[in-house]
Formats: sequence, structure tokens, C-alpha cells
Amino acid sequence: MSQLEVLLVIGVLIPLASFVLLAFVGARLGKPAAGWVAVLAIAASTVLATMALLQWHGMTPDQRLAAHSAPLVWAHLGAVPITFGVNLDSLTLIMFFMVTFVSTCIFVFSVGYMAGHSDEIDGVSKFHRFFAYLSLFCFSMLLLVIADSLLLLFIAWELVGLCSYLLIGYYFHKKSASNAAIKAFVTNRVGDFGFIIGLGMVFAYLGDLSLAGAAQAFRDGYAQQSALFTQHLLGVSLATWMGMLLFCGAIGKSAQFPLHVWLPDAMEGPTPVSALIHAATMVAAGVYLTARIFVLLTPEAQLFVAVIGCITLSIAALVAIVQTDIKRVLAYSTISQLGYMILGMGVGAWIAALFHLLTHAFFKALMFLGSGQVIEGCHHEQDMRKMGGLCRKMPVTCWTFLVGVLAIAGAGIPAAHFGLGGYFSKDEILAVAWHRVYGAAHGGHVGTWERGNVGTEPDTRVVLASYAQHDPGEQVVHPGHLNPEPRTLNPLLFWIPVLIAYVTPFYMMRCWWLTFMGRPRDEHVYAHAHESKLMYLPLVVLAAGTLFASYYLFRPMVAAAAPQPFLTWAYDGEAAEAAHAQGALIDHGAHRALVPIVGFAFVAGFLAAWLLYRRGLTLAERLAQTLRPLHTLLVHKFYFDELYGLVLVGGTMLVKAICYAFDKYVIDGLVNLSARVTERVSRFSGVVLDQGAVDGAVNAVGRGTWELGGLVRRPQVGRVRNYILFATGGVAVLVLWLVLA
Amino acid sequence: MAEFTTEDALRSRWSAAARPRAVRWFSGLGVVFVLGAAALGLLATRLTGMSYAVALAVAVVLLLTGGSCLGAAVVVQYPRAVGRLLQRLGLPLFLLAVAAIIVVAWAPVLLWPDKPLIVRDVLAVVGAVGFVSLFASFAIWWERKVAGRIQSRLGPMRVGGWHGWAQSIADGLKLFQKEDILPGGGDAVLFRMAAYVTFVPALSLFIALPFSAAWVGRDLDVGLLLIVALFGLGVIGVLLGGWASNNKWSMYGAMREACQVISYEIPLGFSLLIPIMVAGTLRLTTIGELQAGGFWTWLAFRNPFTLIAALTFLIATLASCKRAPFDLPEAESELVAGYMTEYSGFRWALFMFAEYAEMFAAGALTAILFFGAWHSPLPAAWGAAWATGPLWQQALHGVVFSGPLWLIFKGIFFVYVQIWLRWTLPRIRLDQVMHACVQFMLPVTMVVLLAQTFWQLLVPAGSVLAVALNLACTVLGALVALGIASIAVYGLRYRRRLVGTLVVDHLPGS
Amino acid sequence: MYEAIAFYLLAAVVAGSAFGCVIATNIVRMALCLLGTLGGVALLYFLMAANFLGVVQLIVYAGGTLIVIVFGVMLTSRAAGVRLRPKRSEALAGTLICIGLLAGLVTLLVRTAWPAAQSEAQAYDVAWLGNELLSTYLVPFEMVSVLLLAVMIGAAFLAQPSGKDKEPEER
Amino acid sequence: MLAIGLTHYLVLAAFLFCCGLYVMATKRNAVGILIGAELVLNAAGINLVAFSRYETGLADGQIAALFIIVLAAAEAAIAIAIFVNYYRLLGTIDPDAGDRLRG
Repeated sequence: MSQLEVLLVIGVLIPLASFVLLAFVGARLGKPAAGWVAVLAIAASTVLATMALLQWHGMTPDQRLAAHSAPLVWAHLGAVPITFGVNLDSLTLIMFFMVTFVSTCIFVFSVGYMAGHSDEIDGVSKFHRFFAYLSLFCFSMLLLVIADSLLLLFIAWELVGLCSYLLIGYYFHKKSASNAAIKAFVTNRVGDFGFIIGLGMVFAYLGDLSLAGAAQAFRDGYAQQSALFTQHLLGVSLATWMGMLLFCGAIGKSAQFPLHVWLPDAMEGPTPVSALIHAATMVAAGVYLTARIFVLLTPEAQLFVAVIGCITLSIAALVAIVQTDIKRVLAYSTISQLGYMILGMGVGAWIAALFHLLTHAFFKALMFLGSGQVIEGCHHEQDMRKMGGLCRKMPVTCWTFLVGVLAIAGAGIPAAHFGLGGYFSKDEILAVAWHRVYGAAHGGHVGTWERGNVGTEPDTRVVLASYAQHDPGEQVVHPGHLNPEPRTLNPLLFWIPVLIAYVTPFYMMRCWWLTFMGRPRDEHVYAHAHESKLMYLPLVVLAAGTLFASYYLFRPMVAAAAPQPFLTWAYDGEAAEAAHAQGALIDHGAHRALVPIVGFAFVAGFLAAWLLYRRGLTLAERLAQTLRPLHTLLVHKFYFDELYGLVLVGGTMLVKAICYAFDKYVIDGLVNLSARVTERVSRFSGVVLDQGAVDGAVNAVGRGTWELGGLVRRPQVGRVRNYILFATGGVAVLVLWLVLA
Repeated sequence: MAEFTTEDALRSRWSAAARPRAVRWFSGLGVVFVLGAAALGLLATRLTGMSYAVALAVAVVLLLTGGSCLGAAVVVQYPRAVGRLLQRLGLPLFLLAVAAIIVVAWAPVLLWPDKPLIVRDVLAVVGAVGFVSLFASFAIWWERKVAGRIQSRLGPMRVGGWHGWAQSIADGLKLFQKEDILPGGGDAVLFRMAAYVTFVPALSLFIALPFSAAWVGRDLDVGLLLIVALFGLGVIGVLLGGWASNNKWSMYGAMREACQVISYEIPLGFSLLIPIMVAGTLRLTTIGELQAGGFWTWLAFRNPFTLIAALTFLIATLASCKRAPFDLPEAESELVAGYMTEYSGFRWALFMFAEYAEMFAAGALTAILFFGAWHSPLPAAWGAAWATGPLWQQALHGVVFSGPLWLIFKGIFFVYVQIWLRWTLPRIRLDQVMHACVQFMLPVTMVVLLAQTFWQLLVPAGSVLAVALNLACTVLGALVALGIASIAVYGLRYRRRLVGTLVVDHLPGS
Repeated sequence: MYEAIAFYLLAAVVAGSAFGCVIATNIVRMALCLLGTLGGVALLYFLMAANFLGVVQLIVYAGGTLIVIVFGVMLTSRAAGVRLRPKRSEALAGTLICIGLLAGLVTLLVRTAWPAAQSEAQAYDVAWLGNELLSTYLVPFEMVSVLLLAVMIGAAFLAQPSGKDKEPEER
Repeated sequence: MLAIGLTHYLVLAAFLFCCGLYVMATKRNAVGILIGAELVLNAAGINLVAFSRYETGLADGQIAALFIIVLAAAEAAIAIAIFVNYYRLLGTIDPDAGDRLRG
């Protein structure tokens, strides 16, 4: 293994070691110590991650290539080797760094947060258990990040799911928490079911479970038009099915549209858990998976991804407007932002989506921790309607939270090329979408592009990136149906996100204003509010991270990791400098067009929220009265829970009722009828026929059987040994017969 | 009572008339035997195969018998001189005899190495019997001495002059003459068989135990496993003996032993896996040669995990050899003597022989696997020139760099550690024994195994981490060795103060 | 010739102790005879150049299984020496049948023309066995592992004292 | 007679096999039956190893024999557990006593 890989592997194993330690001796370590052990472990991982990142940064492409070592062959499944190894590229490293760094902040925060909670079950504190779970979680997430094969990724994936179940249900004595945990777990299973079928298809059709191998097999399969591309199911090619099924996993884990219902409920877990799992890392796993399987997605599958993302981001953002629980607002905003990322993946904005993932991880962790601070400070009051004016009591929390709000709203100064994370990342996603809808068409279906001289075709803003790293100038011929062109995307896929880009600043501002500004609405809550230092330190660190982890730091790293997508069109945003080197093409037109459309969305959103809530809740309540039906629809979250309850639970109940009725009336009736008939017949036959003629005959037969049985029964002694003897005798006879024959 | 002096002990027991005759007979027989042995040896060089083996074995036996007869003749003729000599040089002579027996038994193998394997086996068994009997008698005396010193006594002092060195030989003679008692109601056949079933595996494991790269009966590719298997086999004899004694204490002892040995075989096996993993083989000579480069290349000091494995291996062998603190099967305060309660005389001696043979084998195995096998702490490469030089250089090489003497020395050292622990630690209860196995030894060995696996996968040899930890472990081991040595020197220097007033100055050799 | 001598010697040990098992009426003696058979078979394995197998036979069979059996004997009978003689009729039938079977088998074996024997035993070393087990025979190997786990749990479950007379757990 | 071949081993195994069967069929002690089964399994083991020794291309006999040893250990463990229960239930381990389902 190369040194880099060793660094990563050790970084993965340290949290596992911490988990083992805490699981076995955590109870003896006691309350704060157990937490600090976990913090120490994850901090060590962060240091390793930083070292790895710096080392990677200083390497030439050749050195990077050389740093890969052969994966361990774990077993052979038929002819397919199951290998475990480290997937070494920029994305892995930056994700590794992000996960460890954000986790460290959250761990430190948790030590402060959990110390104040009574968490005794049967007189034993489960404080250490919390940190054991957190460590296990970090281990699984890091394993997921470095996994180089779909199988290993799936293993880590399931571990992540298990940890989320454990952590959401941490307060399992609370019915709602245990329900939420089960809901999260079951909902994720639905997605994983698709994932594992997709995995089976990868295994069956591509015959290689490693990421690189599968991509290679996919490309070869396409070139040879293998069964995967020629066979269709329900009018959709198997390749597309495979991509969609694999993506199902991401739907579950990233809380996308049909399976998004678990994430808001998951807010039952302790707030640091919400920050860690439901903002920074676990839900990111879905996007990360989509990024990894991007090369296996056909254009149709990409469209599916985009549509799912679009639906999700709009639904979640609308629901977020009316939520009053501070954590739920954040939860819905998370879903919405994840929708943006998935949409980005779907329209081909690979780099932009991952960039958004990274920036989002920072500011969402920041806001969740901020909300945790608020909740803790207000003695577990989560209702924003009872807060207000907390700025004076907890200034650090207030202003760091504002940084997060600005970042998620995409605040920036368009012309000056300055802004917070969301400003660039969301803009890039939208730019790509714009390009797919309105961009200039490129000519022909045959493309020969070489890395590095992209700019020679000014209007062809699209590149078919082949594995040009190895063979530049490779000519790839691809037929029309696999060739998504600009102008082929439905305009809705651009305009809905744009619209939601106006909604996002609104509800985030609403959340911040209601919590921190205005007049205190509940004197009791206000009087006791306070903030603690241990808990706001991570906030400051994350706020700084949010400020700096933007365009200039992360964007190039992600861009460097851009895969060599095959059969797909990788679009890129503005970053001509970085992308140029990577061979992706840029459309400046898109960005110019976007400035008037969405560039000032955050100003509009903030302004609207400020106008509506600057004097407290009265104005908003009046507005809600006016728009009663819409408001009700949103408050009930589009009735998704009710719908699932009705269709799934109600459907089951309906089937049950039908079965019951059928059982009771039809079958019972038939049985009763036949019983009655039988009774009549038997009364007749019993008296007349049986006692006369039959009995005599039967008795005769019975007696005969008895006698015969007595004869035959003699060898059936019920003794094992005698049976062995008989069997041996039989074999002996057979053998002797063979000899004599 | 008249005082019994050394002079009395050295007085001849033979009447003036009988003495010349005895001397004549002994010397005559001795010469005949030795000549016969020589003739057979010469004959053997012309023979091949089975007859060669038989001839050699008979020759060795004749040589030993003849030597003994000549020795007896000398003793009878010059009792006083021999007595004084033994008094002065008793222990060195005894140790020399041990070495001589081994050399006599092994010389043919080394002189004619390309004869059939079965010949080597026969000779190895003869050598092993000789070695085991001598070692057992030495170790029993040694154990009594160590026990005495630890308890501020002197231990056996009288028989044989210098520190009672011949005590075990005298005891052995006594045991041969004792009545062979069979317990009433017991199963006589099983009672008799049990002693052999215990003794034979303990003896035959010496076939595969290398004393050096060349001094090995059979250099099997599964040698290590064979030794472990034979370690486990002795238990059956103990079980049978305990059952056949028709005595509930014996039975309890036997059950305890079986329980304990089976349980500790698992951590033992796990600890063994670590040297196997490092060496990539089960062949003991290969494992031994791996550690030829000085004491920092000894397996125990390779990295922290091998060090822990060495410790767990030591503990597990303690349990396998039923030594304190795991000596429950023969806990004298509870079970009289456990499974050996009903045994007496020669059969009891067989059990004791088996026990001490296993102790030595365990110590030697520890040395081979973890502590440099038959190599001295100096790198063998320094003495490479001597290894092929003339005979005296080769001999010197064996003493200074690597040879069977080093393995015997290390084996005796680990036996000494076992003895030391026995007289220092209290016995633990059976449930504590099992608890220690399942709750402590098993997890520790498993974790170490896992850690070693990852170590080998992830840490390349020669990397900074590997070298640093190797160094640290070596220093730790060296410190422990220095500590033991300094305690020993201290004890030797102030032995009179330590033993206290019990020292009786007129005792011989005190 | 050594091979022949060794074979006949070992065969005598194996067959003799197997016959000892047949005629022994005391279960502990049967166990001792079984030890003879197992050890002899282990040495036969050595003779056939299957060193690893021989050692495994010693370590698992003789060192493990046999001890379990002896344990079983001692646990299941307060008077393990009780002699349960086979019924005369059964013994007679068994003897006849087994002799018949043996005769038939031996006749068949001698009559069959086995392919020309290899004169020199191929040594399959431990590394070869290990590689085979973890490649060609991976699935059986894993299945056996699972089986062993199941047996461990099953044996522990079966042998534990039933509900009422369970001893209080030690803490 | 002096050249040891496949037949020698097979005959020895056949003898072992018949002894095992006899022991299984006549011993009135459940552990005895187990011992018989071990004899039979050993006979099989000898056969397998002999085939792998004397026939080219049958090298896998050793692996089968290895599996036999392992399975025999498993069998013994579970059988002894059953016998202990049997003994608790009936107070004896005469297998003939377990004929309650006898017809």
C-alpha cells in the first residue's frame, strides 16, 4: 500500500478503535472522558486526512496515479474477484477531509451538549454509548468514502444506515424517537432494496464490482452493444434500469422525493446527531453514491435523477416555509438542498453538485449546531414562535447562524465574483441546467475532443469526456438516443429550481429572524437563555470554514476529481480555469443569463421575510388565514405521511377486511353448508349402512391388519442399533450379490 | 548419636574379598560391551536401512551400558577418590554427562546424515529418552533447590556432596524399588496404560523438536503443529488414569486437567499463529533461522503484538503444563495429588517425567518461536566463518553463536521461570482459571492476531514505525533480562543474609 | 521395504485397537482403543505423505474429539464401568453380517484392477492445502465454518441445565 | 506383499469400517455408538487419503479427509450434548431405552 493509502486506512480505523474501546470500557471511562476519547480519535483522523490532503495536493498526476496500489482480493465469487481497496482520487480525499473535519466540530459540540442531558437507563448512563455510536458512524462513513468497490461501498452503506437507526433512536424510551428510528430504517431499506437489485445487475451484466472495473465494463458493453443496452424492460433499456435501481439507494439515504418522509422525523435524535447525520455526512452519502455511479448512468437514468431532484427540492422548500419547529425547518431545508444536488447530478453538473455538497456540509452542520445551542439554551424549547430576541443572550450563536443563512441563501455580489458557498455552488447547478435547456446546440453526433484545446470550438460547450486521461483524442461514436443534447431538457427542470432559489432565502431568513431578532415572545424562555463556550467554539470554527470553504478552496479539488464520464455529458459551470485543465467545457453565456434571473434572489427572499416577520407573528398569521387551504396543505407536508398511511397501512387494512369478509361469509358458509349436508347423509348412512354391512367388513379388515401389523412390527423395534444392524445387513447382501454376480 | 561425616559417606561398602571380584566383573563386562558397541558401529557403516537402524540402536545401548559398567568399576575400586571428585566437580560432571548422553545418542545421526529417516527416528527416540530422564532428574532437584531458596531454606543438601546434586538420582533409585500398588476397584489395565499414554506423547514430541537447525529428529513441515498435538494428547492419559484410580480426588483432578488443557489450547493456538504468520511456515527450523540476526530480530521483539503473543504463549503453556498458578489438577491442599494420588513407584515417576519433559518442551518451544531459538544474542552472521572452519572453530561457534547448547540453556531458563512462578504465585480457583481463559486470554490473543494481520498488511518491514517499535520492544526485553540478571546477582552476593540463620556451615558445599 | 514394515506395524495397531473396540465391554476401554486407532490412522497418514492431515488427525481427533467423548462418558454415567453386554442374538447377527460384509468388500477390493500405483508419494504441502481450501474449496470451507458455529451454539444450548435447576450466574 | 499399494489401505479401511458398524450395531451405550461412528469415519478418511496418494489427479482426497475430521469433531460435540440431555431425561444412556415412540 502506498503511504497515502496507509494514512487513509489508519484514519478509517481510528474511529473504529475508538468505538471498540468505548463499547467495552466506555462505561468505566465515565461521562466527559468517554466523549473526549471519541473527540481525540476523530481529531486524529482529521489530522491524518489533512496530511493526506496536503500530500495529494503536492503530487503530480503521475505520482497520483502511482499512489494507487492493487486492492486486496478477498474472495472469488465465481470468476469475479471481490476486492477491497482504497479509491484514491481527489473526491475521496476532499470528502474524507470534510467528514472528519465536520465530525470533529460536531464531536466537540456533543461533549458539551450531551453532558447536560440526563441519559440514564436503569441507573446506567449511556453517555459513552452515544460516542461509541458516533465513532462507529464516522468509521462507516469514512469506509464508504474510501471504498473502491460497490460491494464494500454497500457494506459501509448499510453500516451507516444501522448507525443512523441507533442514533435517531438514542432516546429510545421516547415512543416518538423509537418510531422515528424505525421509520428511518425501514424507509432506507426500501431504497436499499433497489440498490441491491442494481448491485445484482452490475454483478450479472458487468461482472465486476469495483468502481473502475464496472465503469470499464459499462463502456465496453456499450461499445459492443451488449445485452444490457439492447434488452428492454417496459420500454426502458436494462442499462437505464440498472442506473435507476442503483440510484434508489441514494433516494432512500438522501431523503429524495418518494422516500423523503423519514428525515424530518429523524429530528427526534439528539441535535448533534441531526447535525452529523442529517446535514453533514449521512445524507451526503446518497449524493456521493450518485457521484460514484455517475459513470453508470445512461441519459435516461440521468433524466430520472434530475426529475426526482427537482420534485424533492420544490416540495421540501415549500413545506419549510410553514414549519415552526426550528429543527424541522432545517431538516426540510436539508432535503431541499439535497434536491439541488441530485438535480445537479441529473443534469450533469457533477462538479457543481459535489461542490454544493461540500459547502452545504459546512453551513448545515453550522446551523444545526446553532439550533442545538438554541435548544439547549432555551431548555429544550424547539418552537420558534416562543423564541425571538435571542440575539442579545447568545450573540455568537446568532451571528454564526447568520453566516450559515447567508451561505445557504447564496448571498454574494454577482459582479465582484464574491460570495459565500451557496452562491457559487447553486449558481453552477443552475447554469448547467440553463445550458441544458437553452444553451447553444452543438453539431453532430460524432465528437472528437481533446483535453486542453476545448476552447477551439467556441460554441460547443459540451464535451464528451472519454477516458481521455489515458488516450487523448479518442474518437467516440455514439448514437442519437444516448446523446442528450442541449435544448432537450424540459424548461421546468430549470425554472422550478430558480423559483425555489427565491423561496430558500425566505424561509431561512424567517427562521433566523424569528429565533434571534424581534422582541422576545416568551419571557420565560428568554429569561433562561444562555450559551456555553464549549458549544460555541465549534460554531466559530464551522463559520470560518463556511466562509473560506468556498470557491477557491474546494472547487478546484472537486474539479480535479471529476470522473471521466462515459456516455454522459458533463457540463461545467463557470470555473474555466480549473475546468479547462480537466477538459470540461464552460458556457459563460449561462452565467451571464443567470445574473438577472437569480443573482439577487437572496435579497428578494430576505426582504420578503423581513417585511413579513419584522413585527412578530401577527402579519404572518393574517396571511395564513387568507391563504388557508394552501397553508393547511403545507402544514400537513403535502399529506405525504397521511398518503403513505392511507395507501400502505390503509391498503393492508382493506385487504385484511376483504379477506376477513370472504373468510367469514363465503368459506364459513360453504363449510357450514357442507357440514349440514354431511350430517344428514351420515345420519342416514350411519344407521342404515354402517352398523349393518360395513362394520362387519371393516372389523374383518381391521383384525386382519392387526394381525399382519403384529407380524411386521416385530423388526420395527424402535432401537437405533437394530436399524443399523438391518442397514448393514442390507449392504452386506448387496455387496455379496455383487461379488457373486 | 554419632555424627555422620563425609568420611563415613565415602567409605567403601564392599568387603575386601568382594571388591576385586566386582571390579573384575564390571571392568570386564564394560570392556566387552564397549568393544561390542564399537564392532557393531563399524558393522553398521556397511549396513543399510532397517538393519542399520537396529544395529545403531543396539550399539548405542551397549555403549551406554558398557560406559556405566566401567564407571561402576572405577567407583568400586576408588570410592574415596571418586567421592571427593564428585564432591568438588559434581554439578559440572552431571551437566557434562547430560551433554555426553545427547552427543552419544546423536553422533551417528550427525555423522551419517543421509541414512533413511526411520533411522533418525529410532535414534531420536533413544536420545530423547536419555535427555528426558536426565533432564527430569536434574529439574526435580533444581525445583527443590529453587523452592528452598525462595522460602529461605537450603533445599536438599546431603546426597552427592555439592548442594545435594544427586538427590534425584537417589530418589529415582528408590522409586524403582517401590511396590507397584493398584487401587482396589479400579480398572487395572487402564491404570497401567494411563502412565504410558501420558509419557509416550511427551517423549515423542522430542522427535520434532529441533535443538538446532541440524539437531532435529525429523524436520517436519508441520513440526510445530505436531508438537502442539502431542502436548494435547497427554491429557487422555491423565483422564484415563484419574478415572481408573477409582478415587474421586483423582477423578476431579483429571476432569480439571482436561477442562483446563482443552480451554487453554485455544489461546495457545492463537498465540502460535503469530510466529506462523511472521514466518509463513510451520517448520520450526525455518522459524528458528528467521531469528539468526541478533537478539533484536527475535520474534518476540519484532513489534508489540508479537511481544504480547509471547507473553500469552508463556501463560498458556503454564496452563498446558499444569504449573502454578494453574496447577489445579494436582492441587495438594484440595485433591491430595489429583490424578496422581493412587500412583506410586515407577508409574508415578513416568508421570513426573512426562511433566518435566513437557515443561522443557514448552520452554524450548517458547525459545524457538519467540526468543531466538538456538541462536545467541549475537548475530549469527558474525560467526559465519567459524561455522565452516576446523572442528574446534565449529565447537566454538556452537558455544558463542548458535547451537543446541543455547537452546538447552534457554529451555532451562524458561523452566526456571515456571519454577519461580510456582513458588511465588498462589493457586487460583477453577472458575478463575476458566474466566481468565475465556474473558482475558481469548480476547487478547484474538485482538493481537487481528492486529498482527493488519500490521503485516499495512506496515512495511524497514519502515520507520516498524523499526522504532522493534527497538522499543527490544529495549523493553533487554531491561527485563537485565532486571532478572541483577536480581540473581544480588541474591548470589547476599545469599547468606537472604537465607539467614538456617545456614549450617558444616553442611557440605554450603 | 520400510514402508511395508511400517505399514504392517501400523495396520496391526489400527486393526488391533479397532478390534479391541469391538470386544471391549467397558466404555472407557473402548475410548482407549479408539485412541489407538486414531493415533494409528494419524501415523498412516504420515506414511502416505499427508503430514498435515496426520497432525490434524492428532490435534483434532485424538486431542479434541476423543477428550470430548471421554468427558461424555464420565458425565453421562455415574458408574461408567457398568457393563452392558450386547444381547447374544444381536451379537451373533452382527458378527455374521459384518463378517459377510467384510468378506464381500475384501473380495471386491482384491478383484478390482486398480490403476498402476505411483511409486513415490506426492507431497502435498501445507501451503498447497491452504491455497486449495481458500480458493477451490472456499464454499465448503465457509460452510464448515458456519456448521461449526452452529454446532458450538447448539451444543452449548443442548448441554445447559434446563430452566429450573440453572445455577445462579456468577457476577 | 511387500509393495504396499492401494489395495492394502482399502482392505484395512474395510476392516475398520466393519468394526465400526459392528460397534454401532451392538454396543448398548450411546457413546459406544458414537465411537463406532468415529471408526467408520476414519475408514472413510483412510480411503480418501489412500486414493489421493495412489491415484494421479485425485489430490483433493486430502481435503475431503480434512473436512471429515472437522465434521467428526462437530458430530461428536453435538452428539455428546444430546447424550447428556438423554441421560438427564432417562437416567441411562442405553440407546434401547429411548424407544418410547415404538409402534
